[in-house]
Amino acid sequence: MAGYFKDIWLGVSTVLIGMHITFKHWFKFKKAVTIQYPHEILEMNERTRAHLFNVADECAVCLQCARACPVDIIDMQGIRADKDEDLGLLPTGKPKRMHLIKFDIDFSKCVYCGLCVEVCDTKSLHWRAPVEPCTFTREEMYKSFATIPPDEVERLIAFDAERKVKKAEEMAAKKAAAAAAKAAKAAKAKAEAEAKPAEAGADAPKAAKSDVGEEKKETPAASDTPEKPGTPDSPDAPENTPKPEPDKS
Amino acid sequence: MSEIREIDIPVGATPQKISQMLENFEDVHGERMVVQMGPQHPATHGVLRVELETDGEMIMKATPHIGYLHRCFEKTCESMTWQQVVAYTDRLDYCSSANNNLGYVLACEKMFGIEVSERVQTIRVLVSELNRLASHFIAIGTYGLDIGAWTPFLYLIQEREHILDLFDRLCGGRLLLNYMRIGGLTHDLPDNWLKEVHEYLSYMEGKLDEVNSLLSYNKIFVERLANVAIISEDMCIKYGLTGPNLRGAGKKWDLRKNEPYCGYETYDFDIPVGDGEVGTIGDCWDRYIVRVKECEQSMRIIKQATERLEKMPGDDVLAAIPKSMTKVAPGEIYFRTEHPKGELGFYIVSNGKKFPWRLKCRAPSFSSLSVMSAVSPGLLIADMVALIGSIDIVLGEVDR
Amino acid sequence: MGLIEGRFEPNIIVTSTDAIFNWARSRSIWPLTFGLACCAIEMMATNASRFDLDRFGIFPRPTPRQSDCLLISGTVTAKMGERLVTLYEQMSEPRYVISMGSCANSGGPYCDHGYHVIKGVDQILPVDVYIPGCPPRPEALIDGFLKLRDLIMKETIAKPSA
Amino acid sequence: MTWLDLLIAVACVAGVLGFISVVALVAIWTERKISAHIHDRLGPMETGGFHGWAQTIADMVKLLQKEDIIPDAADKPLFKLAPYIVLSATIASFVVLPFGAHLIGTDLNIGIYYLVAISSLEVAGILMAGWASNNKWALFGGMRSASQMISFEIPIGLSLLIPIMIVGSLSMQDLVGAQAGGFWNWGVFSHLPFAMIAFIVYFWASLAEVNRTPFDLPEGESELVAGFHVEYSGMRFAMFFLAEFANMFLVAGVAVALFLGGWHAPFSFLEISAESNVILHNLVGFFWFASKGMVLLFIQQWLRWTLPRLRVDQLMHVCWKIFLPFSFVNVLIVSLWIVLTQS
Repeated sequence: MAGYFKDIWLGVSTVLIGMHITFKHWFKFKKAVTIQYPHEILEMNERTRAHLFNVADECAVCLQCARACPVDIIDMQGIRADKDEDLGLLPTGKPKRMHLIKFDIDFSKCVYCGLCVEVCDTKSLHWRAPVEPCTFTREEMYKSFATIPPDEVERLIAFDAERKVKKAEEMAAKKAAAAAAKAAKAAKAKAEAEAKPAEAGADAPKAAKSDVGEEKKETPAASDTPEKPGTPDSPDAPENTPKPEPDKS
Repeated sequence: MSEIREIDIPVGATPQKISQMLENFEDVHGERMVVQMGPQHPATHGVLRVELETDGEMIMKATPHIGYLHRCFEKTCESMTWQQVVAYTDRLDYCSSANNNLGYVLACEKMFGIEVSERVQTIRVLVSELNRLASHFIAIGTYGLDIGAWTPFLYLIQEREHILDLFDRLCGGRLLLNYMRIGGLTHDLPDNWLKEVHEYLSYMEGKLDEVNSLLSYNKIFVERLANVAIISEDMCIKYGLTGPNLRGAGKKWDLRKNEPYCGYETYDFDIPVGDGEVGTIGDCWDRYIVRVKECEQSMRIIKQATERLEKMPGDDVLAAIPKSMTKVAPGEIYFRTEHPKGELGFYIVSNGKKFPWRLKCRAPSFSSLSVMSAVSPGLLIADMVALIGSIDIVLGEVDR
Repeated sequence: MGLIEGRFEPNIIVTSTDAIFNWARSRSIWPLTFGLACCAIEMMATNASRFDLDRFGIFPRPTPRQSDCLLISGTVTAKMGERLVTLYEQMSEPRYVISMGSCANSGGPYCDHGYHVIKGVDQILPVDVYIPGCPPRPEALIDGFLKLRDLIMKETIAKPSA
Repeated sequence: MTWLDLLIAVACVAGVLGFISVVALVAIWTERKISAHIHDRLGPMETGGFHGWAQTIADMVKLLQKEDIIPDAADKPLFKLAPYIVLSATIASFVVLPFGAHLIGTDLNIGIYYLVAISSLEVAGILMAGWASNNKWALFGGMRSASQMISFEIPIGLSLLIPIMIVGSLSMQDLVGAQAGGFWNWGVFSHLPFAMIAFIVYFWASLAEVNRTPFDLPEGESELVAGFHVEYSGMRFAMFFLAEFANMFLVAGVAVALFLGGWHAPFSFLEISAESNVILHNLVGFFWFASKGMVLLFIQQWLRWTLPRLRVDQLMHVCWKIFLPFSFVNVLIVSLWIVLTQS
C-alpha cells in the first residue's frame, strides 16, 4: 500500500517538476534562440564550407584540387601561356604561366570535404560565405569559374593547336634535317636527334608533369612564334559554357 | 488477422518469463499478425525495417531487415587514397564523425608508424569528446522523442548547436567534420577557440540536471523503461554489444581505460555503469542513463584537455602529415577505439600502394542491432520502440 | 490531382482562387517525417529551435497521406528507391519533392563506386527543388523551402492551355 | 414547432459550428505558439504578418483542397463515414455547453448526462476509422482508442457525479448557477478536498478522452505512425484535426462549467448583472467562460509538451487502479457528507 501511494506521489511530483522546467522556458519566451534566417543572416566563419569558389586570376592551374577530389567533380583545363605573355603574379609570388580556360564544378556531387581547398597553394580555391543556392534543375548546379570569354578561349585553343602544329613541324624539320645529316654522319646525327626533344621538354617540366587526362595530347613546347588572331570559323564550341554533363553511371 | 486478445502480464515480468508464459498458452492463440515497422517509421532512427509478428500488441518475433542504406563504404574506400578515406569515414556514423575519423587515422598511423605530437593528440581527444557529447545528445533526445517527450529533444539539439558552432569555427563542417588527417589535422585551432570551449562548458553546467529532472527521472519515463528489454552482461558479450550498451549491463569496460589510445590514460574520468537504479540491471533505462552520465564524463575530459592545450606551446599540426602517400609500407592492422556507440574497429590491409587494399569496419551499431530479435519476444510495440532507441543504432553504420 | 484542378478555363474567378490556394499551399508545406541518412540529422537540426522551420508553417507529419512534400534527406539506395516511390504514390496531390544533399541530387560521394546507390533521385521521382550540400546547412534547407514556395506561387488550377 | 423555433435551432447549430471552427483554429495556433515558446523557438511567424496568425487558416484551406484519397482496400462506406461521426459527436456535445446565461444551445434538464453520453459516440467514429482504413497501424490506433476511452469514461462519470450530487441537478445552467458569487463558491472548492480531487481526476481522465499526452496512445507518433488517421488525407483528416481540438475545448468547457464557476467571474463585481443589460451580461459571461477554458487548454498543451507517453498496460493501470479507486472513495465520502449535513 505504501508503495502504491509512493508511486502516485512520485508520478505527481515528477510531473510537477517537469512542468516547472517547461514553464520556465515558456515564460522567458522573449529570449528565443531562433535565428529568423532569411531576415537575419548568420555570420559565416572563415573556414565554413559553404560555397566553393575559384578566383581564375589567381589559379595556377596546377590540377592539385582535381586530383584531391574524392568524387572527381572538378573539371579543369589550362593552356600554357606564351613565353612573352604577362599574366600577372600568383599570390605565392610566382608568375602565372597558364590560362585557365575551363574550371567547372558539379555541385550536385560535391561532398564539401575541403580536400581541394587544402591542397591549393595559391588559395585561389576557397570557401565563400553565402550557402550554396538551391536550384530547380540539376544542370544549374554545374558551375563554371573560368573568366576567359568564349572567343578568347577559341583563340587560345586555336593558338595552342597551331603551336602544336608548329612544334610538330619543327620536330619534323629537325628530323628531316637529321635524316639529311644522317647520310653524312649516321652515328652522330642519331644521338643529336634524341637529345633535342629532351631539351625542349626540359624547359617547362612542371607544366608537363601536371598535365593529366584530356590535356595529355598537348605537348609542352616553348614556341617563339608570336600570337596570332584566332580563327573565327572554328568548329569547336566555346569550352567554358556550362554544359549539362551526361551522367557517368 | 487475428483477434486482439488481452494477456495478463505480471508487472515487472522479464521477457524470458513472458515468452515462457506465452509458450504455455500457445494453443489458445489465434493467427499472428505481421506488421512491418519501417523503413519509413518515425521510431526506427533511419531506414531500418523490422518485421514484427504480433499477437495483438505483443511481439512474438521481430526480425530486423537491413540494407536500405547500404552505401558500399568498404568497397568505395578501396578506390580512395589514404587521406580521402577520412571523408568517407565521416559518413559511417554521421552523428559522431570525429570519432570515426579518429579510429581510422589512429589505425593508419599505427600501421605506417607515424608519430604525432602531443598537442595534436590532445586536440583530437578534445574534438572527439565534443563529438561524443553531440552524439549522445542526439541519442538521448531522440530517445525522449521515441517515448513521446518532444521537449527534451529540442533542448538537447539546442545545446548541440553550440558544439556544431565550435566545429564550424574549427574546421568548417557542422556535422561531417573531416577534420583529422593521417599524421595530423587539417587546421590548427582558431583564435579564442579554447576560450569558447570553456564558455560552453560553463554554459552546460546544470543543463544535464535539467534533462535529468525533465526526462530521466520522470515517473512516466522511468515506468516506460524500467525492466523493459533487459540485456544481461552475458548476452551483451555473446552478441558483441559494446559501449554504453555493455556498460548499461553493468560491465565496466571502456577502451579508453582498458586499452588506452591517444593519451586517454592521462585523463581523469570514470566509467559509468548501469546499476539497476530503478529496475533491473541492463534494462532500457540503464542503457539510457549510462549515456547521460557519459556526457558528464566527456565534459570532464574536455575540461582537462582544454586546460592542457592552453598551457601547451603551439606547434604545426600539419607537420607529421606525410607529403605523399602514393607509396606506403605494406601491412595490416586491426585497431579499435571507443566510439559513442561502442567499439569501432578498423581492419586495414595495405599492399604498399596508393589505396587501401582492403578496409573492413567493425561497426558497433551492427552488433547492437543483432540482439534485437533475441530480446524482443514478449515486448509490446511501445517497448519495441524503447528497445530500438535504447541500443542507439545509426543506420549509416549498420549498413555502411 | 486535387479536387478541382484542370476543370475550368482561366478566368477572373479561377485566378483569384489560384491566389488563395497558392497562398495556402505555399504557406503550409508539411513534409514527411522521414530521414534517410546524414542529411536527416541536419533536417532535424533545422526543425529544432535554432532554425525553426515552423516559422514558415513547415510542420512534419509522420504519414505520407497528410504530407505535401517528400524531403529526400540522404542516400537513396536501390532497395530504398522502391519504397520511396511507394511513399510518393501514397502522398495526396498536390505534392512536391525536395532533393536534399549531394547523395539525393546525384549519388554524391557514392556516385562513382556505389553500385547500390541511385545516382540522383530524379531518376525515380520528379524533383522540384535541389539543395546542394553534404549535408546542406540549415540555411540552405530553408532556402530550398523558400524556393519551393516560389514554385508553388506560380501554379494554377486552370485547364492547361492546349 | 413553429418556424421561429426551427430558425433558432438552425442558428444554434450554425453558431456552434462557427464557434468550433474558430476555437479549433485558435487552439491549433496557440498550441503551435505555446509549444514553440516552450522549446525556445518562435513558432509560426511568416504567414499573415503578425506572429503567423493566419497559419491555421492556410493549413485548413490547403487541407480542404488536397486530393482526397480513399485506399483501394479500405471499407469505403465506413471510411467515409468515420470523420463525420467524430465531428458530429463533437458538435452535438457543444450544444449543451453554457457559454453564458442565455448563450446555450439548449438547456436540457439532463444536460451533463447527455454530454457524457453523446461524447462517447466519438469512440465509434475512431474505431470505425481505424478498422476501415485496412491498415494495421490504424487498427492498433482504433483499438487502443476504444479501450482507452471506454475505460476512462468511468472515472470521468464518477468524478462528474460529485458536483452533480452537491448541486442536485443534471442541468448545465443549474450546475453553473450554483457556483455564483465569487471563486470561493466554485465547485472545485466545495467539500474540500474531495471536489478538488474529483476535478483533478476529471482533468487527467479527460486528457485520455481527447487523446492528449500522456495518453495520446491512439495516435502516438513514434509508435503507431499517426494512429487511427494514418490513411486519412485532405478534408477528412481536417475533420479529425478539427474535432480533436474542439474536443479539447469541450472537456475544458465541461470542467469549467462544473468545477470552475462556468461563466461566472472570479469576483462578482467583475460581472454585469442581467437586469442592467442582458446582452452585455452574456458577453461578459462568455468572456469568462472562454478565458477559463483557454487556461485549461493551455494546461493541456503545457502537459503535452512536458510529458512522455504511457504504455498501454500502464494506461489501464492508471485508469483502473488509480483513478477509479480514488473516484469511488470520493463519491462515497461526498455522498456521506451530503447525507449527514442535509439530514
